Amino acid sequence: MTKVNMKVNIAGVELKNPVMTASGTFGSGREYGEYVDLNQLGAVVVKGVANEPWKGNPSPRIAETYGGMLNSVGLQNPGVDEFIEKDIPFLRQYNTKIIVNIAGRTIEDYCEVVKKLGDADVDLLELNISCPNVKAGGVCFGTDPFMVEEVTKAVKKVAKQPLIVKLTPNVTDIVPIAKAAVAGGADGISLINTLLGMAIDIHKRKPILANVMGGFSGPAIKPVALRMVYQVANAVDVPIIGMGGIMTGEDAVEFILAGASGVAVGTANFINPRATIDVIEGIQGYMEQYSIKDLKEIRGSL
Amino acid sequence: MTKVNMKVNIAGVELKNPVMTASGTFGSGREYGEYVDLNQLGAVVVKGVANEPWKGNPSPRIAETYGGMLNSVGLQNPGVDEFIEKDIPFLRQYNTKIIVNIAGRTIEDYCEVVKKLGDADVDLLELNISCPNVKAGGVCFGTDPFMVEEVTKAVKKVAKQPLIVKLTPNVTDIVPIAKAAVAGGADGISLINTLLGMAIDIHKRKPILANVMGGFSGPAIKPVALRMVYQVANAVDVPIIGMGGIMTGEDAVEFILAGASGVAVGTANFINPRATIDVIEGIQGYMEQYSIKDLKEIRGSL
Amino acid sequence: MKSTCYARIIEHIEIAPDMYKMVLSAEEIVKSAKVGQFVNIHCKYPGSLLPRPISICEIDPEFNTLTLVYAVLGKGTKALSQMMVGEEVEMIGPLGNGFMIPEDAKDHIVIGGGIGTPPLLELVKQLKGNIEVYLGFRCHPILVKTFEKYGAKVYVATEDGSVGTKGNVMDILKERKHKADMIYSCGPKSMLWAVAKWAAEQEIKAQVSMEERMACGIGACVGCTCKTKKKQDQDWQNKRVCKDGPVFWSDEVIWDD
Amino acid sequence: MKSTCYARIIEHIEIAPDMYKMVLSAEEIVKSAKVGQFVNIHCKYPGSLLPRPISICEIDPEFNTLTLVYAVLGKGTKALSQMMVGEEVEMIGPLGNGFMIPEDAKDHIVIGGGIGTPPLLELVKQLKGNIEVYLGFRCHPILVKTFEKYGAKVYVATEDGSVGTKGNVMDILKERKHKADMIYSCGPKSMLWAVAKWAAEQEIKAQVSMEERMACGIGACVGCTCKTKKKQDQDWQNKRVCKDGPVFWSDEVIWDD
Ligand SMILES: Cc1cc2nc3c(=O)[nH]c(=O)nc-3n(C[C@H](O)[C@H](O)[C@H](O)COP(=O)(O)OP(=O)(O)OC[C@H]3O[C@@H](n4cnc5c(N)ncnc54)[C@H](O)[C@@H]3O)c2cc1C
Ligand SMILES: Cc1cc2nc3c(=O)[nH]c(=O)nc-3n(C[C@H](O)[C@H](O)[C@H](O)COP(=O)(O)OP(=O)(O)OC[C@H]3O[C@@H](n4cnc5c(N)ncnc54)[C@H](O)[C@@H]3O)c2cc1C
Ligand SMILES: Cc1cc2nc3c(=O)[nH]c(=O)nc-3n(C[C@H](O)[C@H](O)[C@H](O)COP(=O)(O)O)c2cc1C
Ligand SMILES: Cc1cc2nc3c(=O)[nH]c(=O)nc-3n(C[C@H](O)[C@H](O)[C@H](O)COP(=O)(O)O)c2cc1C
Ligand code: FES
Ligand code: FES
Repeated sequence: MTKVNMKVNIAGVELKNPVMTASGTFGSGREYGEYVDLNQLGAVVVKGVANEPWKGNPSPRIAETYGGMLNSVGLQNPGVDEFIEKDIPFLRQYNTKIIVNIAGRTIEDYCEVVKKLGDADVDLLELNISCPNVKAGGVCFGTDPFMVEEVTKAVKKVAKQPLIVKLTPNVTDIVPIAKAAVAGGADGISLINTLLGMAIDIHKRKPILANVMGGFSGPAIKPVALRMVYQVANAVDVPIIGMGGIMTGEDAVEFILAGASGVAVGTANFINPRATIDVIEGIQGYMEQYSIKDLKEIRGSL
Repeated sequence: MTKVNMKVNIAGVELKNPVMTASGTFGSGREYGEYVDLNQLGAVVVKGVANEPWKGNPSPRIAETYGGMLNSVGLQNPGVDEFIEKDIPFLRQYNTKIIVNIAGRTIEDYCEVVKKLGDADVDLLELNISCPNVKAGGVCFGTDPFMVEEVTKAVKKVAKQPLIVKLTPNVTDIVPIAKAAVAGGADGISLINTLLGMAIDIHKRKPILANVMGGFSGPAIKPVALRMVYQVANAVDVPIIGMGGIMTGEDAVEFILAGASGVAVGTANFINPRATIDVIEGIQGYMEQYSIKDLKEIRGSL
Repeated sequence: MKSTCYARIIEHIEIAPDMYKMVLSAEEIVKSAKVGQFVNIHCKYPGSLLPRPISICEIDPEFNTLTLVYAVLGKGTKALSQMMVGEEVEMIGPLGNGFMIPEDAKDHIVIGGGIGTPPLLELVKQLKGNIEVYLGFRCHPILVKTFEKYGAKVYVATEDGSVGTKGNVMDILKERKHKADMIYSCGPKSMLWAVAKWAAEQEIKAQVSMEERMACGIGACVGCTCKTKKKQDQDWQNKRVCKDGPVFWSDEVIWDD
Repeated sequence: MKSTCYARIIEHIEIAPDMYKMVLSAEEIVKSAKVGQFVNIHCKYPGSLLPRPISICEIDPEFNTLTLVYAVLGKGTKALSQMMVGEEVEMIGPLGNGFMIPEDAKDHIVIGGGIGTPPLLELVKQLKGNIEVYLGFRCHPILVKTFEKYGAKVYVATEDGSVGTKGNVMDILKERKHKADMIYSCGPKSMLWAVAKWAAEQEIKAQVSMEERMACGIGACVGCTCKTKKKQDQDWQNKRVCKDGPVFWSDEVIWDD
């Protein structure tokens, strides 16, 4: 068997392999830790944390669609203080990197969380800009290049860890958005967050989600994710974390070929609790099959 | 059995039922006519016709994805003259409405096709504005409200039949786009056209489509389609034709509940040549089950 | 380390219209299953993705079998109902907290509504002392004989009056004015709320098994929440039905929502 | 009116590594099937949607059976290979134009490459006169004996030289300098191109069966095009492999693209 090197470098942080968890689908690792050895993961990306605890949206929050799912969790989280106190010590027991996903409703919110994380033992920050900007009438931060650059710049100024900006796919053209994040100082880009979707219960004649619309994820969305990763990889020079519908090692390799340095597994965890490990082993198998010694050889090589 | 009335009125044209074919997935009905009785369809929406014959994109043009597919046909068509000569007489043998989908690269292109159709025996026009505007650097007409209003206005001025404008879902916010079409004079809106997607062959390390990216359709995209139909139905007053991933009568009912007057079946035809008929029968069964006498009772009733 | 279980179907029958009993050979799950827990089970149909939560109806440690009883509601349970004896079902479990059986409780009231009935069967098997079971159904009662076999007194109500008292489970329950040490209940939310109110009046502690649409089933996605009171103050919090539940104290749940 | 056919599998065996023969009971299709046509067959795996085109290898009107021979390449053919005798396969067909057999042709050259070989079997069964079959494979030849059984002289080349001549099918073909009335061929595009060039040199009319990724399979989506010359002028057009083909005249196809 060929010895393959799965190490990747994301914004100066070395991961033992490119596979991480997609924010919000893996909690802070505690629950899935019963099904997978967290030591094997490239990184754990924790669920979005905000400055204060958020209660999230009413139930039902989940709907299944053809090859995908909708969620309207609404970023329920216990707040950054509890996160620092309980989740970081838990995760630090493992030999994996910690990436903290950050939620906010204003630029100040985001900065507050990032400041509190300044002294915390975390490796990377992932800024979730798919949140509505309450000061701009609830328009999503991530849909406007000016807002993207502004929030990135503000957060970057106070960030002690390298900053990844996570993009929403609900835009006409992803390229100017990605460029704006880089212009604002992003050390990396992750994409895609969920598409905006809806499902209807025809018997009750009501939307399935209490919140009417929700975030659409899972294998169904992979073609959109892959297209955007490809477009962004050809437009910016920072490392990219690709996600959206990754279920297998083959799916992950598609993202790497499209230009991603890292990949994240989200919805697949719900279907197969060992999905992350299966993806790692799948990538390794592919590398062995084609005698690829380092993922650099194939990254963005279409 | 309750007697149900499936008739719907789209921009002044009465269809015997709300089910039509999605443009480009049914040719001009000739091929599927061997599998389904075209007399049963609410309308046949023919594949996009342009002013001149278009050769389309290189092969491969088709890729399968999880619950969906990509196509990069590139609007190959024999041009409006051949269409008028061969396809209209063929379709007029059947008791169904004819909706002509119109492709163009410039506003003049679109107008030219519409003028040629002025004396032709067709019931409705469907303007496909997901085409790149070559005079605006190849930006898709349908992604900018100003261009949408401009092209709709110009075409409406020369159109002799009622005009439906078909929207692309690859936009940040569908509502201003739909409003622009209505402001330009659209008598109806149809949506969604395909999402932009990509798939990669990891063994050949090349995009599957020769054209790299392509139009993403099929059941996978239904949550996005349904969300957009719901958003547009709540924002404009013209009738809506909903499509995107409709496979069954239940799917179609979701679109009607979201606010659609008509529904179109696309990719499903490729999977089940009788999909249109199954959808008609499924809607009828639902109406009977819940004693719905007219679809008006439930349209947009969430 | 926990893992996905592939359980072979050894029995599968329709016990009432659109109501099925499935017996599975599932040693791994049987070993650790507790009463009131559930499994998250993959039902395969075109486009299917998420597993479906189904309560454990009976646990047989002697034969390492697990019994599930489920109603056909939508695509998932429809697909499940079409599986054959000998086929394998993919699932994870046991999941959730299960019912709490106090050591010293001797007088139990068990209340089930419709497809909320099955998880109460294993419960009754494990309870000691006096057990009264109140069951409500639309028209076709299920499992009544089995409850009796396990030593419970069973009272049945059906909405159409075809079996037992005509009415709902609260009608037969209220008639009895029975004081007890603990109430255990499972069924539609409206029924559980009525049980909660009645239990409060009677000053009996009550456990309610809640339902919610789920994704992960293990507490990671926060998709399946139930509004609950916070002990310390007037505030409330969203608890996870799959991990913090499905069984909650009736006075902990915020019902009017 | 045409319709989807549910054909029962009556035989299913691996005839070479990752190469399967499937015999189906499919009366409807057998009734109208012509040599060189194909069926569009649903292979079911998670997320699957589009059917896969597979050529008809043999038609048996006596027993109403259809034989397909296919290679496992990806998810679809993998799933197909796991189907069991007795199960039903969903498909539409027969589709496409098929090979044209001229009434007066008496001397035939049949050229197959790899998994392009199967459709040529039914062809050879139906040809009359002198038939020479040239087959090229990477390593494991298939169907050779059956071709011989139907009265053809068979010449085999393998790339690794394990059977027959070491090399490709063009190597054995060129050696023979054989003049004939018609060439029929099916295989990888590169091979068909070489056949086209050789046929032009030899001034023999050649038919080539092309492949392309398909969606509808019946000519409606224009997804499966092949660049062809227009007779009247220097211009070209995209023809549909599923409807206008899969069999084209070798001098009609634009190869260098
Ligand atoms: C902890 C728990 C234990 C359960 N135990 C049992 C059991 O023992 N037997 C049994 O028959 N059912 C049980 N259920 C309900 C069961 O999970 C749903 O009936 C099932 O998921 C429906 O799936 P479907 O694909 O058939 O229906 P879908 O097509 O998904 O939906 C059909 C209908 O079921 C409802 N539904 C969908 N998912 C859920 C859900 N997770 N909870 C409640 N309603 C839902 C929808 O609102 C819809 O009206 C339990 C649910 C939970 C949360
Ligand atoms: C008219 C026609 C007749 C055919 N007859 C046979 C036959 O008799 N036996 C046989 O084994 N195969 C035949 N094929 C090829 C067969 O359709 C493909 O091998 C099959 O679709 C691959 O499906 P998959 O899901 O296993 O692979 P995928 O996962 O879809 O792809 C695996 C590989 O196969 C290639 N591929 C996918 N679809 C096609 C396609 N439609 N045509 C060519 N290559 C494709 C891809 O490029 C990829 O490299 C025929 C194809 C056509 C167009
Ligand atoms: C239940 C759920 C919760 C999520 N929560 C977050 C979140 O807190 N922050 C975030 O940036 N993305 C969140 N996401 C988006 C995922 O991280 C990911 O971008 C998306 O689901 C696409 O990947 P997938 O298809 O593999 O799930 C969430 C997704 C799901 C399904
Ligand atoms: C092969 C193919 C060709 C298409 N061609 C056209 C077209 O010519 N004009 C157009 O407006 N839409 C075209 N579409 C888009 C469909 O009409 C429809 O909007 C889209 O596929 C979503 O519906 P579906 O998921 O049911 O297929 C095409 C779609 C496919 C799959
Ligand atoms: S289903 Fe994921 S937390 Fe309960
Ligand atoms: S596959 Fe649709 S035209 Fe050939």
